[in-house]
Amino acid sequence: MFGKILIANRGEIAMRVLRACRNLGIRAVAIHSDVDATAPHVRFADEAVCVGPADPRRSYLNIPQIIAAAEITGADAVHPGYGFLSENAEFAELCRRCGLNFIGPTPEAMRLWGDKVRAREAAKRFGLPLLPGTTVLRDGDDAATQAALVGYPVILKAAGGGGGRGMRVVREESEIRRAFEMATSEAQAGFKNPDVYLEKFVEEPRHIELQVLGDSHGHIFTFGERECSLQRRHQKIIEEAPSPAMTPDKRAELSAACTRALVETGYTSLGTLEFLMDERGNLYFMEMNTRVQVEHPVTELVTGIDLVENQIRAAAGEALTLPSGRALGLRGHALECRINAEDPRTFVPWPGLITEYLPPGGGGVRVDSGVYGGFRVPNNYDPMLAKVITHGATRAEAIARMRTALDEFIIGGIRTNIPLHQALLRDPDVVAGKMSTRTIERLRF
Amino acid sequence: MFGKILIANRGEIAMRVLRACRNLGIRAVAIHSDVDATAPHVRFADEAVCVGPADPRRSYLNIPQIIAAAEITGADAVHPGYGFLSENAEFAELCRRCGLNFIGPTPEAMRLWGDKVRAREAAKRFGLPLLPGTTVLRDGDDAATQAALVGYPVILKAAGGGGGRGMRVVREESEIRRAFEMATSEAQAGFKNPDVYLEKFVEEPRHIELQVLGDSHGHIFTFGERECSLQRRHQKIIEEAPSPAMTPDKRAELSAACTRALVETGYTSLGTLEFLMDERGNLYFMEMNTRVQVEHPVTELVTGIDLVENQIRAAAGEALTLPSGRALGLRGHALECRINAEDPRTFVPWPGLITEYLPPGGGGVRVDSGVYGGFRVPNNYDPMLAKVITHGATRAEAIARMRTALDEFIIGGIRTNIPLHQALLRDPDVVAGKMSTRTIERLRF
Amino acid sequence: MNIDLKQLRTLLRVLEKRNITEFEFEDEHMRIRLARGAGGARVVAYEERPEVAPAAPPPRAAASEGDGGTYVTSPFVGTFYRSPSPDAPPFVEVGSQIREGQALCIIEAMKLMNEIEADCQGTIVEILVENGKPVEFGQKLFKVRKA
Amino acid sequence: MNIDLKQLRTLLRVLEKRNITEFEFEDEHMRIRLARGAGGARVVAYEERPEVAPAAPPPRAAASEGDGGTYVTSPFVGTFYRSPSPDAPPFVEVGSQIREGQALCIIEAMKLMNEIEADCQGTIVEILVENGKPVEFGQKLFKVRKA
Repeated sequence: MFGKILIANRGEIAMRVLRACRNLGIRAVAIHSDVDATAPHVRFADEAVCVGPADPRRSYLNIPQIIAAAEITGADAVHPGYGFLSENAEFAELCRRCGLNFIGPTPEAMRLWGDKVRAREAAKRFGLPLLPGTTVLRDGDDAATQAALVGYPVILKAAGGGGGRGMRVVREESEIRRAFEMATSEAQAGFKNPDVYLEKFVEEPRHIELQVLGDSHGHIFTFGERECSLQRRHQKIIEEAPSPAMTPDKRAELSAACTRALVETGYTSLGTLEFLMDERGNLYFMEMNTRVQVEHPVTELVTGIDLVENQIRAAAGEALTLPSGRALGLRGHALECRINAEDPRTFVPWPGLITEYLPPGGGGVRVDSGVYGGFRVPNNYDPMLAKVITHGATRAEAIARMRTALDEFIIGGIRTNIPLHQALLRDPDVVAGKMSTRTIERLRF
Repeated sequence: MFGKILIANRGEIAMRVLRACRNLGIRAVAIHSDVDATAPHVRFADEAVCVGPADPRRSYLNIPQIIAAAEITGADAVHPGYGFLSENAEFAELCRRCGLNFIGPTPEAMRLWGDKVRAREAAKRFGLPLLPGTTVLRDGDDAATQAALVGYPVILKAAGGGGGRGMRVVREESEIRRAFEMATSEAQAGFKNPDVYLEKFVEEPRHIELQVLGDSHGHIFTFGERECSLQRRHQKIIEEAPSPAMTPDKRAELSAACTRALVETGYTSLGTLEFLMDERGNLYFMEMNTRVQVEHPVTELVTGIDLVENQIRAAAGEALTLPSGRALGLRGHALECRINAEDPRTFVPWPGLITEYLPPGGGGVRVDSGVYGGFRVPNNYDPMLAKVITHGATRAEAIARMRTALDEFIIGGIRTNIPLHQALLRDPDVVAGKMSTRTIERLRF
Repeated sequence: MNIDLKQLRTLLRVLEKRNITEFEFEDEHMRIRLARGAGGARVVAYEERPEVAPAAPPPRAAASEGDGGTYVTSPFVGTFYRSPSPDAPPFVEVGSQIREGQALCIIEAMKLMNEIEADCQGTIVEILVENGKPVEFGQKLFKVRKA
Repeated sequence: MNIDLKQLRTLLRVLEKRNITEFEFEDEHMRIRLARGAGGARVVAYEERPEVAPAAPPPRAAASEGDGGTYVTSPFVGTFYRSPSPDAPPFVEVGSQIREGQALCIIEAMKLMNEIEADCQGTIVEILVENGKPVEFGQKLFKVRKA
């Protein structure tokens, strides 16, 4: 097992990894930018190193500084969290060259699954269901021909990107060439890669994802699905496990298919396969994230398995023995609300001084937070302050506990999206488990 | 189900009951003394009524004011929490006469189990194991005769009391008459009842207790045991479930015996049967508490059952369907640390202004708290500020998580017993699960 | 369950005059212990004896000073009534002259009507609670200008 | 990956003189956007272009002012060395006169030895880090009296 881990992140995920280190008896090094000198992960770590100024490109993304921080503190492994360098294969490679264990998959696996087109090809080869779609489009004419074959509506997507940039829905042939040009230039501007492909567009999809974990001994474990359909501007807001739209049989089938694909490609860490579910309940593979996910706690609560500790164990070369697939015995239902520093209606970020802070407590309530009262939320980073995760014997109980927890949560001095969550948990469709990725845009409160 | 519950308590247990009300969709009325006007339970309740000044005899124990508060707010039930009026049969009786549902057992059951001598007799009648002992002693000579039969060492106890007052250990015959006189006068002074009895004294006992719940339809459920051996001055400090000293067979046997006794006496609410375990693992019934216990969350975590919500359901006349005894399927291990405002070595209470407050978070950590940053802890009440409860797949994992949580817990401005907890969780005997009620007095840190 | 404030005040005055720093008293109804320091008298312990049927004297409302006036506050949680019965006229109106011991209102609690008496002489300046409304312990009922 | 502070300062002075309130600039290396209001200049966005192999000029230590002195701070995380090699004499001692561009120390990071140059002229007043000790970004290395 590692003796000391450098956590190359900030906020709640740095705290999350820190807790895993503590529980495993591993010392933890925090890195931080100068505006984060008083951040919680700095306060609680065994050691902390300032790696640069507020601009994340010069601190949390500053590879040489981060590797130097690992060197001067004698860390033998690096945990990248999510975001920042977590899906950067060059960073993983450089860690390896510098004798540091990167807690994640191999750089090769990161490259394979990080390229959407290659990932789709791999998924197809290993029998995962795919939306009707194409590889990289040559030009506008090619786009028009292929779209006609797939059938409108279609969606154009950047091969190198994610998060909504470079995406364009096209509903009829007259729009396709112009849309192709625009998607290409957005892809170039956003990801330095003009490649664009297209897929069948589903109007009211659900977002379903499967949590997996591999080790270096050829084991692949699956821990059931999460539903993350409640999104605003392609960012997840509320996640849950299990999905109200899944059945044990469908789950077993999906788990078996994903296990096959990952055994074949030799996956050795934590990962998430994202699927889109259409109105008839068909699942289509979208992409795979090769890192810990923001919403991993809902899976931890219904499985009782600590995903981050096991991710660290796998990276240290341990052979894991965990229940998987049908043997899991999912227990109850879990819900996660992401608490962001932003206006609940306009989503405008709202950094600033937190004047009062009191997280909710009690039974079935977990809070993963990256702030405290008296902390000034910098305007340089993601606006997520904390996650509230509730667990109950049933979905109704998890919802009731979440409502109670949100009502209790005191965050003074800045605006947060708690009112949005409260409105969502009163919405009849959400309460009935009938969500799609378009639910939030229609919500009025 | 009730429409509105008045919570006749303060601190973390008032918050606990409040959360249960929220989750069940019941409105909650807080009562408070004037120094508690800004206490958390007042902030979070739907309504709050000031019932008197700081002195608890004139506020939280002031029966006419509390019943009047229920009347003016239209509450249809009263939850007494623990302490204060929770074991006051007269209060339960008066609630009934005023048309208020008292959330607890019948006054008759409270009287039976509240009198230690009657409770011992009932336990004997229904086959619960008892320490060799006596009924009320007539005089010093009677005490000497009976002690000789039981065998020294023996312990003298007050029939009407608890909490260590009126208790006296006697190791040889020459001390017995004088000890009897002193125990009698302590009992008179402390509980207005001079009755004293004696029992065999166990030098290094463990404290084991069984959680039970009855409803008004004749059902009795048992939810496994808790071990509460880590005590300072007869007050529990750390509790856990299950006990490292129990086995599934012993648990099943104990559960069956207690179920029989409670079915016979017609018990209809939440209760705890406390046992002493001697060095050879024999269990002896000590007393029964007819209310929710401070340490109930450890049972909630390993059973997944919300005890307070079910206590409320039972009081509302619902027929409960819950797993019980062998059918429970206990999951993992849970630990609770009581965080008190007191010097960790001398146990001197340390009320005052909390200047900073940040409870721990993350997976497997539950915090039930009655304070917040900026709250002034009054010197009139129990020094318990909060409880940290951790859950893990194993006892070792629950301990690791508790250590991490305690290291994270920030309470500024006053002294707390967190250092005592940290020392206990490093103690080799505690880590090995070898505790007795005398472990803390021998601890040096 | 009401401490007799008047008696307590008298007691404090006596102790002050005699420069007594500690005082204990106990009878079948109560136990009281007082300590006086630089900051004046301080009640250290006050314990009422439980009584099965307290034959309490009619409660006197405690007067509290604040924002330039004297207030009569509620010694009970209950429902506030301005008159002894629905058809009867109110005990007092704004401008009424009051004397010590005079009934000012009724607080109903547990089906009992508790007459609240004035503990000083003066004039009613303002009535702060509407007839029939619930009141909590310590809530201001009347603003009074002391005579 | 280092913003040229000197260039930025010059830029800000120019904008101030001309009373420019907004400024955008983009080339193959960087993008910068500035807005100036009542409170002076504020960098709104600053985005460096990723480069595969940045041909960075030798780093200049940033000088920061504070408690009456000027400090040379570390632009890197790494290990601080006072001399170019174990047997060589230190670059500077307390009392040394320094000129702009002169090497003051080495910060070793990722097996690379980075010479840190002075960005002003003056005298070394104090050396704040021991030879061979780790330093973090922004840590004070030398106290300097500017000439």
